[in-house]
Amino acid sequence: MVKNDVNFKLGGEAGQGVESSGMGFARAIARAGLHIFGVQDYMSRIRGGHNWYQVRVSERTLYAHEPKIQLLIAFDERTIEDHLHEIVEGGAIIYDESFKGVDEEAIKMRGVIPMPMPLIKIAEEVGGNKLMMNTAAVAAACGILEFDLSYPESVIRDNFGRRKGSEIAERNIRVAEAAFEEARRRYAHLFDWKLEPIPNAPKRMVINGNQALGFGALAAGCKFVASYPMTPASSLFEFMCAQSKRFGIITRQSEDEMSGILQCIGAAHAGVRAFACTSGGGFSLMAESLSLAGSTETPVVVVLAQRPGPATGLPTRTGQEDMLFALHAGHGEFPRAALAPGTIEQCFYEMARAFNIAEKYQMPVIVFTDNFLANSIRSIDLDAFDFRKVASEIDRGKLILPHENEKIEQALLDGYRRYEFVEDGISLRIPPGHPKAVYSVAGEEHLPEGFIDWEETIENRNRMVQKRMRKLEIAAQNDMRLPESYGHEDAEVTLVCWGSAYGPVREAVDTLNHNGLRANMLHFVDLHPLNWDQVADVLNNCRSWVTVESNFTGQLARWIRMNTGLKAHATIGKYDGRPLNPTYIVEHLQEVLAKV
Amino acid sequence: MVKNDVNFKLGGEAGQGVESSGMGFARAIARAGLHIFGVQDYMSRIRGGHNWYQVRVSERTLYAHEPKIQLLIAFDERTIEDHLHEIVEGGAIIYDESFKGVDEEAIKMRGVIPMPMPLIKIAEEVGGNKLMMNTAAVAAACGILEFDLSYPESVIRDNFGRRKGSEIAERNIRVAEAAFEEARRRYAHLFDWKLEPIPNAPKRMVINGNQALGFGALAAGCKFVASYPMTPASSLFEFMCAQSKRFGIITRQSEDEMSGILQCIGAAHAGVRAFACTSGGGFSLMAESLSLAGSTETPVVVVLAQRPGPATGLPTRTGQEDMLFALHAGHGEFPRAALAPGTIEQCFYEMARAFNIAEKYQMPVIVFTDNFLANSIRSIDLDAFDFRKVASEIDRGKLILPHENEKIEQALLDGYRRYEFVEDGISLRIPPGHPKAVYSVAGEEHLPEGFIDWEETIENRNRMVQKRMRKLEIAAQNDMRLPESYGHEDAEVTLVCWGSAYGPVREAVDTLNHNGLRANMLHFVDLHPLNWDQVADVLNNCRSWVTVESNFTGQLARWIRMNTGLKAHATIGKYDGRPLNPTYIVEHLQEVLAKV
Amino acid sequence: MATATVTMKELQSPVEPTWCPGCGDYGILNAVKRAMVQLGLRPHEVFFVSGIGCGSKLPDYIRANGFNSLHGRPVPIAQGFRLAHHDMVVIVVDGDGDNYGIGGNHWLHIMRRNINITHIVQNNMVYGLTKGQYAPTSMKGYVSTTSPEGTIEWPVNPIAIALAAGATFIARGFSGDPKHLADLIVKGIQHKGYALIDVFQPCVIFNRINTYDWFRERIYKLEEDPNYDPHDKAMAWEKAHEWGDRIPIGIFYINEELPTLEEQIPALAEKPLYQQEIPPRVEDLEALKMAFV
Amino acid sequence: MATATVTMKELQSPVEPTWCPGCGDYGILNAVKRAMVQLGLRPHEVFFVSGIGCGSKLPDYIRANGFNSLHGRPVPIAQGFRLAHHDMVVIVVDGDGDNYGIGGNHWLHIMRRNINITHIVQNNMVYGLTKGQYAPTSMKGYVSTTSPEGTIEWPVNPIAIALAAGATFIARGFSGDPKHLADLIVKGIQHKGYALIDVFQPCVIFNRINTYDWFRERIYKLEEDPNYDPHDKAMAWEKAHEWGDRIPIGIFYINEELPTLEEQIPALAEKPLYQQEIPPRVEDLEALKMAFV
Ligand SMILES: Cc1ncc(C[n+]2csc(CCOP(=O)(O)OP(=O)(O)O)c2C)c(N)n1
Ligand SMILES: Cc1ncc(C[n+]2csc(CCOP(=O)(O)OP(=O)(O)O)c2C)c(N)n1
Ligand code: SF4
Ligand code: SF4
Ligand SMILES: [Mg+2]
Ligand SMILES: [Mg+2]
Repeated sequence: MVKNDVNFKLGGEAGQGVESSGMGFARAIARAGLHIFGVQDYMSRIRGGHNWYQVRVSERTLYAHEPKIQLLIAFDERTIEDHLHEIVEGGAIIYDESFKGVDEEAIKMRGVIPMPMPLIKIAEEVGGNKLMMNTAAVAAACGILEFDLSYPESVIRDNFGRRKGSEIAERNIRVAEAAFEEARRRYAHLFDWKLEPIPNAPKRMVINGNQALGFGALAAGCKFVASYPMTPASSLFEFMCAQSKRFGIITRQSEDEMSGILQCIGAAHAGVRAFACTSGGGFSLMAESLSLAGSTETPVVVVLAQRPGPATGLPTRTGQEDMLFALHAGHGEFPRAALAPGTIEQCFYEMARAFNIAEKYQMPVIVFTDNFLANSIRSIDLDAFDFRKVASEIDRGKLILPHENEKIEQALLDGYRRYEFVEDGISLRIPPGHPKAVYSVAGEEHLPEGFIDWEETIENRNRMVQKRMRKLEIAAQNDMRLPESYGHEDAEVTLVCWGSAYGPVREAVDTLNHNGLRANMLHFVDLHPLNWDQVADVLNNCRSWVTVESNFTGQLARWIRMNTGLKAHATIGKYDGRPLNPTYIVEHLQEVLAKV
Repeated sequence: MVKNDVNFKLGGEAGQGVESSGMGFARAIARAGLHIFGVQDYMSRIRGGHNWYQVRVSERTLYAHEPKIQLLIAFDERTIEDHLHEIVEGGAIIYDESFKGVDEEAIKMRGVIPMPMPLIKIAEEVGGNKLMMNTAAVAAACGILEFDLSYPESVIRDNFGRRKGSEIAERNIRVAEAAFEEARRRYAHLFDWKLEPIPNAPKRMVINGNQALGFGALAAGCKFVASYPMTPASSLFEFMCAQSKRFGIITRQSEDEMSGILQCIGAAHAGVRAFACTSGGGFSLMAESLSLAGSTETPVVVVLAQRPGPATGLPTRTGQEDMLFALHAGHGEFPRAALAPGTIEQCFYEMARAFNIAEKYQMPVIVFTDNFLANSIRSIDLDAFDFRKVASEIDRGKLILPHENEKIEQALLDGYRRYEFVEDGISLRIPPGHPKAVYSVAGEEHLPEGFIDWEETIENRNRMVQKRMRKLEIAAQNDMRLPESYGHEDAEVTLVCWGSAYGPVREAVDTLNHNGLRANMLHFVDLHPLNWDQVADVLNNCRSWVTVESNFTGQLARWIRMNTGLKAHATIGKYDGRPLNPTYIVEHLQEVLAKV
Repeated sequence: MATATVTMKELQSPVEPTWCPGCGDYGILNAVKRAMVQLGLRPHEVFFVSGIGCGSKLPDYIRANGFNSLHGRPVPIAQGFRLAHHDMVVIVVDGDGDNYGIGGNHWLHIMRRNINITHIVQNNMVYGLTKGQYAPTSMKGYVSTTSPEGTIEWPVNPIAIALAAGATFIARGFSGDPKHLADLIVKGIQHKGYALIDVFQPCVIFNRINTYDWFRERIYKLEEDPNYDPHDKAMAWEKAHEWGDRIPIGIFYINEELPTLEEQIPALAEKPLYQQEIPPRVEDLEALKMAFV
Repeated sequence: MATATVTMKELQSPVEPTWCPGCGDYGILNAVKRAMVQLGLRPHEVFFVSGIGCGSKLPDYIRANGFNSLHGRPVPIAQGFRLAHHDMVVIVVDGDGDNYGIGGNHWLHIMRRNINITHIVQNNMVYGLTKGQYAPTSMKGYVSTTSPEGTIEWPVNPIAIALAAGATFIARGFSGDPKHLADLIVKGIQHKGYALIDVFQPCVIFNRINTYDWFRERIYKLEEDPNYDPHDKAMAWEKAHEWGDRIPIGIFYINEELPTLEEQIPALAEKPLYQQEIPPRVEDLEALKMAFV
């Protein structure tokens, strides 16, 4: 018997509740004190097609999913066809016994146990509604896993209790109980994997990357969000919309992405922390405005939730294809920072930090995420999001708000110049509104006063460019962080990655070390600006380093080379829209190492 | 006496005709068989302020302007103040004798000869119009240069004869004659520099970079242009508009830059050669559509006429700040090519070549220019634009137009698949319209047939990405050109540059060699894709190489490093909006070499 | 325009629609096909350009030329294509998000150009493909994931804006009545100039307000009113604002008197641009060169 | 709104306008200042947002807060700013190219939001700063460098579109009559909601057709017609189309009955957003966390 270590997948058509069932199940398991990692896969359609949701369970913290599963829960026949090959020997498939095309022999030939169940029948007879089939399926899974049904039941109550009245909740629970009993009776003895609650485990959230970004923004005091819906950024925007009333935040659905970032620039100019979120296509439309934020030194945060391109590409899938674009986006030269959190925890802290960097250096900050990180869920200890810490670290830089009269009186001896030339390039920022700080700013090259430099002098231009760009040096020195290591201290091979690759690479490193190859990971959260000499030192100390990223051209490898001249010993890419996973990385590492 | 080697500058307010006078004068000198190089400098305003126009004259081909001048023609007093320090000893200033604030003593102290003239008086009395003062000024310059007035007269006749009737032309000519005589009488004997026609010199055009790009587009069979005005691209668009009737070209002023490139994508999809032109801000807005062109493999050409940013920056000035942005612009990964012509001749040929590359590889092509190259004029031999050559080189790649029935019948055995997987990644292209080639294309990841891949399979995705990206390899192998050298074969120092830096760097190389430092230039026209191993070989063979570009961050240096790992020994940048010039380069080279 | 005999079957695409069962987009697809049959338009004679959204997948679901472009950007592509190939029937199909939201500026400007394009907007008053955010046409107070307290913006009135912007053919259809809709599309294609056909298209998944029933209870046909004259702009303006218990569909406005954009471009007089020889004659280029001497 | 005593002199910027002598933008600047004086608005109480163009340099030429932004993009910046600081008077000043050309979509959508912003469009019917290309408002047939044979597009009708898009205050002024224009601006600022003031602004350099004289010969004031009721949308629609020998200026339309966007946002009830404390209370965040357990 294998306890508390299982990987299962739910599959079905869009609209069958694959995702909600999977997430509910995952949450139930987390409530039992176990760790989960959940990942979704869905098509760009609202009904039909094929979606799946995969949940991995363990007693330790999980960072990634794995291709091999022990249990498949099939809401339709196609799910069996598509995923049978992923099931390990001794694994099982739960499906409705009315499915006609299921080839039980073929399943058995692979050493997998078919577990037909009267799911629809139970749903209809006990629940009075065929749609409760997915509740039945999840409960049946609990049955064979011998997992205490009270956890799923509590989730059902929370989900339905609030929304549709407890009557539906109770009917679902009756369905669950019936299916649970039936499945346990029929199949539990055949199935090797079991789930058992951890007594006195701490409470944990089950949360995805976008929600964590949202928490970070809330905790950092963001008060304004304007965005245009775009997968996989929409759910972050929707999170903020859902919290807007409670937290007194203005959320505006804009007419397009330009308007989204421009409204944020307006709000930020007024002294409010603001962000816009979008995916690559919408980010393309923001390039011009990003340049404006750079020129006017407006602290605005943009979350770039990547998905595979070009153009509309694979809109519901994942990729890390926009790094080099975003790092150079916008015409002309101006400072910006770019952060790429890799875990849920980092999403929370880095999002908050993005506002600090933006305001300290008065420049736009890009926060990268992608569909994988945005939508994958993990169980996280409650204290992993430390709101007090974030609050205590809020740093608005050289900002005085217009109603802070005393501060202004103290600061202004001489009249106010928005873009005063100062050593570190960062001028005092007083948003409009105070009689002593009346000024006009311009996206044209401007004077320290903010006016367009109508004389267009060489000297002013040179100093303004230098002033703006100097902020990058200061930020690199004072605020930006080097990539972090994980794994063996004396590694033979270092896997270098950024953003969402963290989880799969971290687990790959564990596997490699476990298999006897001394490996570690070097993970970039901060991409720009950086102290590249120090990065080069780190890389030069690696015996051999291989980049791992979800793209074709090896963008991190290129970025590192541009800044250090160093070339990765090999690169591993994945550009099929599916997330990286540890097994893929380990396999491809063997391949590329064989070639080096 | 110095014959046929002079550098002069006209200066005055916007609206005083500084540019038109300067260009007219330059053209007159070119008609006398001399070579000219003319460069403008103007502010972002329509009247007032201070503009200047500088013309350099020589018997040999010129590639740049120089900061030192021999003759200043001042349309206002400010011109004298601003530019006195640029005049060499023995040089002169022509200005109206009514100017009150001119400090003749100060001028003389610098060894410069003040040459007040009754320009306004002559304009009023002889021409009947004060505005003819600029004609008088140019003619006065001819007087002291002892330059045959018949050349300027012929230009005046051509300019006014067509537009405003010959009466005005004749009055201008009378003004010119009077001023000429007076200036010659008063000052010719004091002034050392003279201009003398070259007998039997070939006829030459006087043309700027944007006009040359326009000629290239015309010669290559471009039939559709859609753009939104933006300095310094507008004059290219306006050139095409002016030729639209004569050459049967459709030119559309679009509602914004997105519409510009998208209309071109539509036209290109129909099988027509099309381009859009813009500057950095407008290019930013095109990023998303560029990605669409990449995805749908639509051959569209975009001219990116750079100016200093960020945001509106210095909109009437020059810079090379958008290279890395443009090379990465657009979300997702897709193939594109980028060319950066450096001379008027290259503008012509590379623009034509851009269409060939776009159609051969069915991908977007970016042609870089900038305000300096766009607006600088040179005298060019007529046969330097070889239309027959361009015509013979037109290569539309694997294109069959829908009315080419026979070709289609021959090509299509099997039904048509727009994105057929083929070895070189380049599929047969039949624009819509033929009954045998009915298909739909998509910016979503698509099947070879063109349909959205509704199954979103891994295999199709991987093959499509590979197909698209393979085109870059093939292009790099077959069509893209390595940077070209100029100068000493066994150089101690190599100046590495791109685009418009060609002229100033070339002349700097001449100067350096003349001064005894063995130098040469390596000039990139093709920036992407390239055979970087070969580029690395070239650079590795350089003793020491220094990049020279009009930006702050050293974009070419960064691009080279990203692709080869090689680091420039030093970088020379200029980011004040003013064009590079040979003297600046030579001076800064000494500085940086001292540091290396 | 061609007058071949075309059958519904010939217009069948090998691709199965991915729309939800019951989606209003099926009715639009059906109407578009009917219109092609009625007009005898063969697959290769028509070019569909769409944006991104549920309905924008339509070009894949009909046998004809198509271009699934970007969200909000089909209009300029269609314009460029049409000018390059003006004997093709060009039809834009896009969503209310595409055209009244992100792509509003292209729409505003194409209308005053009177280019001969037929424009079918799938107006489900919601963002379908991105899972239910409110659209520019969503009614005030509409609750969605991005308007949890209900929208506080007044909806776009496509008919009124089209009138103000100079569209020369303005109609509204209902995907629940594909026959009537097909008729509007036929007239739109026949119209010389820009034709807007805004289509009420129930989204059965996300829009629980503006359902088939909601529309059926309210809509009536303008052509049933004998006094209604679609040539009368003032009347059209009035009808454009009718919203509530009664909502008109049909042709709001026609103006047949204005020339199209294409007709005003001399380069197109002889033959379509794509058929014209390139490059130009060397003599013409040489002559131009002389202007620079 | 404040009612301090403000003088023209206090509004004097240290920056000299770079406009051409005689440019209509001077009249607009003058009118804006007069309006501020009339309303007793002090420099720090007003925020001007402009685009890019000749007229868009105005914020530099008046002592007040300003933001010269991007061509066509002042509107969303103004919206974001206004929502963050809604006790500031926010005025957008931009060109016809900015607002009716490239920025048309922002305009279309801000109108239906009825945000309390005053929007002055410098309508010189040409692109000034880029040296004379035709504008969206250029009259049909207008010859320019990009329309050497004359434009073949019908001009945008800002008044009609504003009406159709839901603007609640729509006026047109003439920069040659700064007193009248100032009055319109005063009313626009006083109006609770979005106020469009389209201003005929002669460009003495590039627009040789629509000159001061051209306008003077044609314009008349709506307020001089005792029968004209700016609350009547149908009348406004009719007047919006009057163009030719007689062209109306003045207030076309007012609707005082609709709430503003700001009024509908609960977060703004107490004090402006920028004054609100950050971060939120830890207890609230902790409570939200529990929803994820
Ligand atoms: C630039 C850009 N922004 C956002 C998106 C995401 N997106 C795809 S479809 C869509 C809206 C769909 O609504 P609509 O146009 O009304 O079409 P429907 O799905 O309702 O038919 C959005 C916002 C995108 N693809 N591109
Ligand atoms: C994105 C972008 N496109 C184009 C331009 C170039 N541009 C600057 S001002 C302008 C038009 C000016 O016309 P208008 O808005 O009418 O203002 P005016 O100068 O007439 O006052 C243009 C096209 C730009 N700055 N940014
Ligand atoms: S989500 Fe709505 S619009 Fe989209 S396919 Fe389903 S029913 Fe149709
Ligand atoms: S060009 Fe026209 S709009 Fe611009 S400043 Fe001069 S007169 Fe005014
Ligand atoms: Mg919709
Ligand atoms: Mg204008």
